[in-house]
Amino acid sequence: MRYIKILPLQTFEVPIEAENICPDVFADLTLSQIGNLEVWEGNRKKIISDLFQVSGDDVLTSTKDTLVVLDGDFSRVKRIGENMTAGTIEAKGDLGMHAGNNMTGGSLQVEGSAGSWLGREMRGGLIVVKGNAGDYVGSGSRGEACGMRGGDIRIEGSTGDYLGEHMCGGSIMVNGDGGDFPGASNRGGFIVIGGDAYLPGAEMASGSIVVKGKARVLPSYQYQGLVGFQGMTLNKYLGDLADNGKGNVYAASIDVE
Amino acid sequence: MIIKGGIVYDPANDILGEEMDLCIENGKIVEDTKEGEVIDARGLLIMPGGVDGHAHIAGAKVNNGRIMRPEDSRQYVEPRTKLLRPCTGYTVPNCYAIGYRYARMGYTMAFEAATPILEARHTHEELEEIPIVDKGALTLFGDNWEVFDCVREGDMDKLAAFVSWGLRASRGYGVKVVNPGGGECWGYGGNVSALDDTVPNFDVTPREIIRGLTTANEMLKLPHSIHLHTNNLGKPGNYATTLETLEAVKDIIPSRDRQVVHITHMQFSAYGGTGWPDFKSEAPAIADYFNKHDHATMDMGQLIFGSATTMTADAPLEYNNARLLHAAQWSNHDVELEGSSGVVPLLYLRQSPVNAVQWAIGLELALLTESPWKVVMTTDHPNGGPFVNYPEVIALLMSAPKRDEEMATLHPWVSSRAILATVDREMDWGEVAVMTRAGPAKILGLENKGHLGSGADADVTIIGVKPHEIDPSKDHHKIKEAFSRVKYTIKDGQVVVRDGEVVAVPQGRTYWVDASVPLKQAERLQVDLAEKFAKYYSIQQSNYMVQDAYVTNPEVIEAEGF
Amino acid sequence: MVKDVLCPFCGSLCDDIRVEIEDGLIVKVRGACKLGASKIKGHDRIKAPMVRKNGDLVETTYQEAYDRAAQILLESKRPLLYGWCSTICEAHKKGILLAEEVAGVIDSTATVCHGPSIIGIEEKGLAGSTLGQVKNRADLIIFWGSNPSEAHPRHALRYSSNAKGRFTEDGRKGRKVIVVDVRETKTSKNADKFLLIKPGSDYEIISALRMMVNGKGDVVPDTVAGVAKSALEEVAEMAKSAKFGALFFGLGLTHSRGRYKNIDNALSLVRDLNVHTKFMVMPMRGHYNVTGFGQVCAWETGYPMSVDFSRGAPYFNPGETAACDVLGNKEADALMAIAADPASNFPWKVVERMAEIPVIQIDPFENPTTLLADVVIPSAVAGVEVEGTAYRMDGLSLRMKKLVDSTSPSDQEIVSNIIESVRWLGHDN
Amino acid sequence: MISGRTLGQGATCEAKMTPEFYEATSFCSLSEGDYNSLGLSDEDNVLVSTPFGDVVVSPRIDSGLPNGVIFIPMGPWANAIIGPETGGCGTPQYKGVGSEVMPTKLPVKGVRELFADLINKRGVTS
Repeated sequence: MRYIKILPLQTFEVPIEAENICPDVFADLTLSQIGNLEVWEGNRKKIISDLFQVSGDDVLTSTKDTLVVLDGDFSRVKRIGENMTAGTIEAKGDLGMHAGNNMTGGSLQVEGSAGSWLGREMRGGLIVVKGNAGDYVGSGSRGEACGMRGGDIRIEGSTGDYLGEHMCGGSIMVNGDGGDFPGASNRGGFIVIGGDAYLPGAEMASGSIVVKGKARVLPSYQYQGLVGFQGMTLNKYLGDLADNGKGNVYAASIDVE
Repeated sequence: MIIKGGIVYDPANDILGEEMDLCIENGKIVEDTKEGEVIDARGLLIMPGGVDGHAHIAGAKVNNGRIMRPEDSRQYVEPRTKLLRPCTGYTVPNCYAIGYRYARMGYTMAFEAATPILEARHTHEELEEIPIVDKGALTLFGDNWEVFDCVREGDMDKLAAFVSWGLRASRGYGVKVVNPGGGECWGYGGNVSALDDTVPNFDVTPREIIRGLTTANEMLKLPHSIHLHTNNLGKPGNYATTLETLEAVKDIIPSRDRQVVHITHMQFSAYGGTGWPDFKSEAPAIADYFNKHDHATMDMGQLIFGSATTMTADAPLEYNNARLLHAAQWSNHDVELEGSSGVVPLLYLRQSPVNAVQWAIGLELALLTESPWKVVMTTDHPNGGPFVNYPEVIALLMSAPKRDEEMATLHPWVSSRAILATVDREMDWGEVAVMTRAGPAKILGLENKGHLGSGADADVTIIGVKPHEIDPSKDHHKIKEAFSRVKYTIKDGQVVVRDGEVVAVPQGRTYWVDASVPLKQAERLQVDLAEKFAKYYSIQQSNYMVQDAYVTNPEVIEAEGF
Repeated sequence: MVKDVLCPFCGSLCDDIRVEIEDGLIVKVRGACKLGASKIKGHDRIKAPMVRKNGDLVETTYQEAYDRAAQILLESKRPLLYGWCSTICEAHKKGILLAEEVAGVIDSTATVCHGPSIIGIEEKGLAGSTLGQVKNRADLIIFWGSNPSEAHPRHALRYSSNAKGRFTEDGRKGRKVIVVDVRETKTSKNADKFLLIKPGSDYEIISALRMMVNGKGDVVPDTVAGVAKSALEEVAEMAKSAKFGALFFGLGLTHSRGRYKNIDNALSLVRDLNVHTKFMVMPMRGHYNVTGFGQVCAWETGYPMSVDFSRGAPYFNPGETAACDVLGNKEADALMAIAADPASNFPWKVVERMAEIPVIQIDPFENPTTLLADVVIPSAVAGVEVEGTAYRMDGLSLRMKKLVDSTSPSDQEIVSNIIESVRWLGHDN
Repeated sequence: MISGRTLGQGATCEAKMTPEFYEATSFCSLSEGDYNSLGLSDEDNVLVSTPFGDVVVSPRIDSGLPNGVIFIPMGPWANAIIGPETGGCGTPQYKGVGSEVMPTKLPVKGVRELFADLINKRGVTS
């Protein structure tokens, strides 16, 4: 496994776009070549070494044997691991928006929290976040028919709103709360929320959403009875019938005000 | 400027592949010149600048398409350069992309196909922002209350006066008629389904509207004929309506040396069958009619596989599209007193049986109609597909092997429900030049476009193929490539594209038609209009007309028939 | 007296105002509502350009103000060019060019107003019409989370509940009006049916109505967010049985929990209703030309708002690139506010960012944004002192008139001059 | 708490430094029931608190409001207690913000006072 460490040289104010921080891009390059890759600081085109210190092994290897360690605060660095197909990224702290977007393989591990649009349009691979994540985890870009189509996202904390919007496949597990409208307009996929959620599965065509805490359920969902899930008893609902949906929402308790 | 040694195809002047020099002075083609740049075009294919007679490139529904489709705007993105503004979009490109992409394909003029008078100001705001090419807009008349009233009363004088006024109010170039009567019915969610259906509350029929507007069009001697989107468009079996429509105007004498009716995007109106299960091509029947009659022309409306954004003033059609295809998005926009429109994004699939047949129909229409002067090449951008695919269509028309290659990837209906596989005609350069240049210019009545005779606008395309050395049938991919990014586009004598790149960004002209009418008729009309504004419109009449500020570079064509 | 004047206040864009002018001054405004008359008559103006020196705003020349503005924008790595609702499309075009030249983010007030409506349209499309179609045909009007009596005072009479047209000769008598809101308003007092709902429950109410319209009302529970099922059934039945229905929605939907999802669902409701009858839907746009910015931005860039040019090509992502995002996330390092007053209209934490970064203000009037600005450039009042294009809430474009002269330059002149300065200084560097 | 447009706010929104704008936007409407149960009188103001801030405004009765819902006209006083979060869609939630209302004798700040801290900050940084 080739080890490459990226360390910010400063605290960023203007956000950085760094889609080149990705095992696929790094695998074929020496450390100094990596340092010469393009990144953007707001509207200024820069190179990685302007903003980051690059260190580690200087031997080329395959993508899948590439480990990129992000040491420090990357909370304002966007698009890390974009289009990633293999290999590993380990972030010791937070990550900015759009991490792991269009990812098809490999592993993205985040010790801190991740920004919005984590795993946007993801098709494969694994994302694990120890902290929280922002809005639109595993969703699509505006107007896109499908968000996440495959792969796994695991969030140990809570997420913002619109978790898994337009999701067509794959799975998302959230230990904490799932925010407003998780699984909206879903056409497949599997979402498990450990905590609470507000109006899961709005306009869902198909797919399953499990809420282990309390959920507010739409009036366009039809109650199907109690079912067992991982040792819990859950209320099962079918919907979203307003859109002829055939998805299921499962919730441990129902928020009826 | 002198363009030396090119192989010139100028079918309007009966020049078909002659090696000759072209001279340009002050933006016009001239017999001889000693001035300016010399372009070495030895052996290269030369044609007049392309003329797109029908595309949806500006106005309310085009912009609605952009607003609805951020995912489309993420396609084909080109960042800003020192010379060029940034470009976005495939089916609904931004204004700059429209101008640059036409120019790169050697096109120098394009017509926006459907503008309600009430919203023409918006159309012109966008046309002004489209760089390089000359432009014009066709004005919608087929669902207008004043038209209905004149037609019902049989008052052709007043109708002609209204058409003239409507063209002036909208700074429009010609009379567009879309599913006549259907837009009004759609005001309450209905439609018309036959030429003799009555439009509720107005007591007129589609047949009467079409005949009335055709008559008025010829009274005014407008450069273009009426430009008709037929009733029942998009429905299986509609070819019968199309043929009936063609028959309905056969007896009206054109006032100029051109057709009396142009049926647009015929592909959508040449359907057989009684429903989708027995859907089939009736292009042979349509082409046969065109081969036997000379009063009509058409454009293809060729389907292109992939993403499209359908947009039309035929709002009930769009509603049906959305319902039938369970489209995620449907937009509708009714225009008070003047009709309606709709927008639905679609995906045309090679393995869809209906789409495969639709694709074949467009090509059959072109290949089975003997005279290329009767068929303009279009994709009804972005309904059949985006205009950037014209080079693909050219290659399909010129190469039977390419068509065979394509058909092999399509749903088998392409062979069982259409006869394209049995058609071996391959268009030559002259025929392509007619279908993309000389033909549309003649059909639209553009005297200085579509040809390279002395006095013509110096709009010239130099294409990077050598017609004497290439076999288009075999090397169709080279044809497509060469037409996608031409060697040179010259607009009004200025090089705007060189080696496929835009190198200059002049502002094109906007063509509109000012048709004279006797004062008495104009005054009679004003009485009607004053009432309609006082009672029905939501704006004042004085705020209605498109002001000069929106047409900063006009080319006014005068028509003095009436 | 100038007739048929367009009113530069709200999205209704009334075009029948009469203005009396004497000696180059507006002396009387006839036919406008309180809001429009107040706007056309005018208010105290910023008298001269100002720049901040040693903490205080001091008067300066226009050229110095342009140069200072250009310098701020050029030095910025992520400038935000925000506002645009109270000016004409001619200024929008220049603004987009400036945003390209300085590789900034351009956004309009739509993002604190009907931005969620636009995102909803991106999900579903919009079944709309011009307002005259409603006037001539609609026999049912629904105002949802919208209070036109206060925000669009002449809407009812000119276009909607009280308008008379070809098939609606009886005006208000021939129509039913439904109001859905979280409180009683002047608008709801005039309704045939008032549906009082709890704040934030719009989405659920709409879903229940959709179920009823789609023939699945039996699944809906007896109460939905505290509203009796029978009351919803009544509304659903009224909507289905209309010949032409019109749903006008306001900030009650876009500003509440659910935001664009509320709109998405409302658009779906209207689509469902079109199976049974004819129905249209329209956002009640606030400022007179916030619609126009969306139109211009869409044809120039492909997107209607929140466009980021930092990498040369347009990028659009409200939630990341909207004004409140780039300020609230402390991404923006300079702000140009034009024809809008963000200091008054943004949440406090967002306004705090304005105090940390250079701010350029272009506006006719002093307001809280002025208090925080480093460069203040007074402008002429578009639609009163400058002619140009505006788009009504239904997307209809109209030409605003110039009524009187101004001593201040127009917004488009100011932005053009800043572009010139940007090119000059940028070239210099 | 919901914020929104009013005629008075609209008519004065281009004259924000005037007393008229202050009059039109620095108040909070409550239902009669809420007004009485808080024991408010003409001399009182109310302190409205949300997770995002506090603001003092003058109370008014609006018989159209249900109990438990308060209304503040669109403007700087309302925005002082609105959160910056845009929920991923660019638009803050200006309506339906959970809030607490308490009677207070504190005065309602004027526009300049409301922005005083920020103006001072601006003065220092420039």
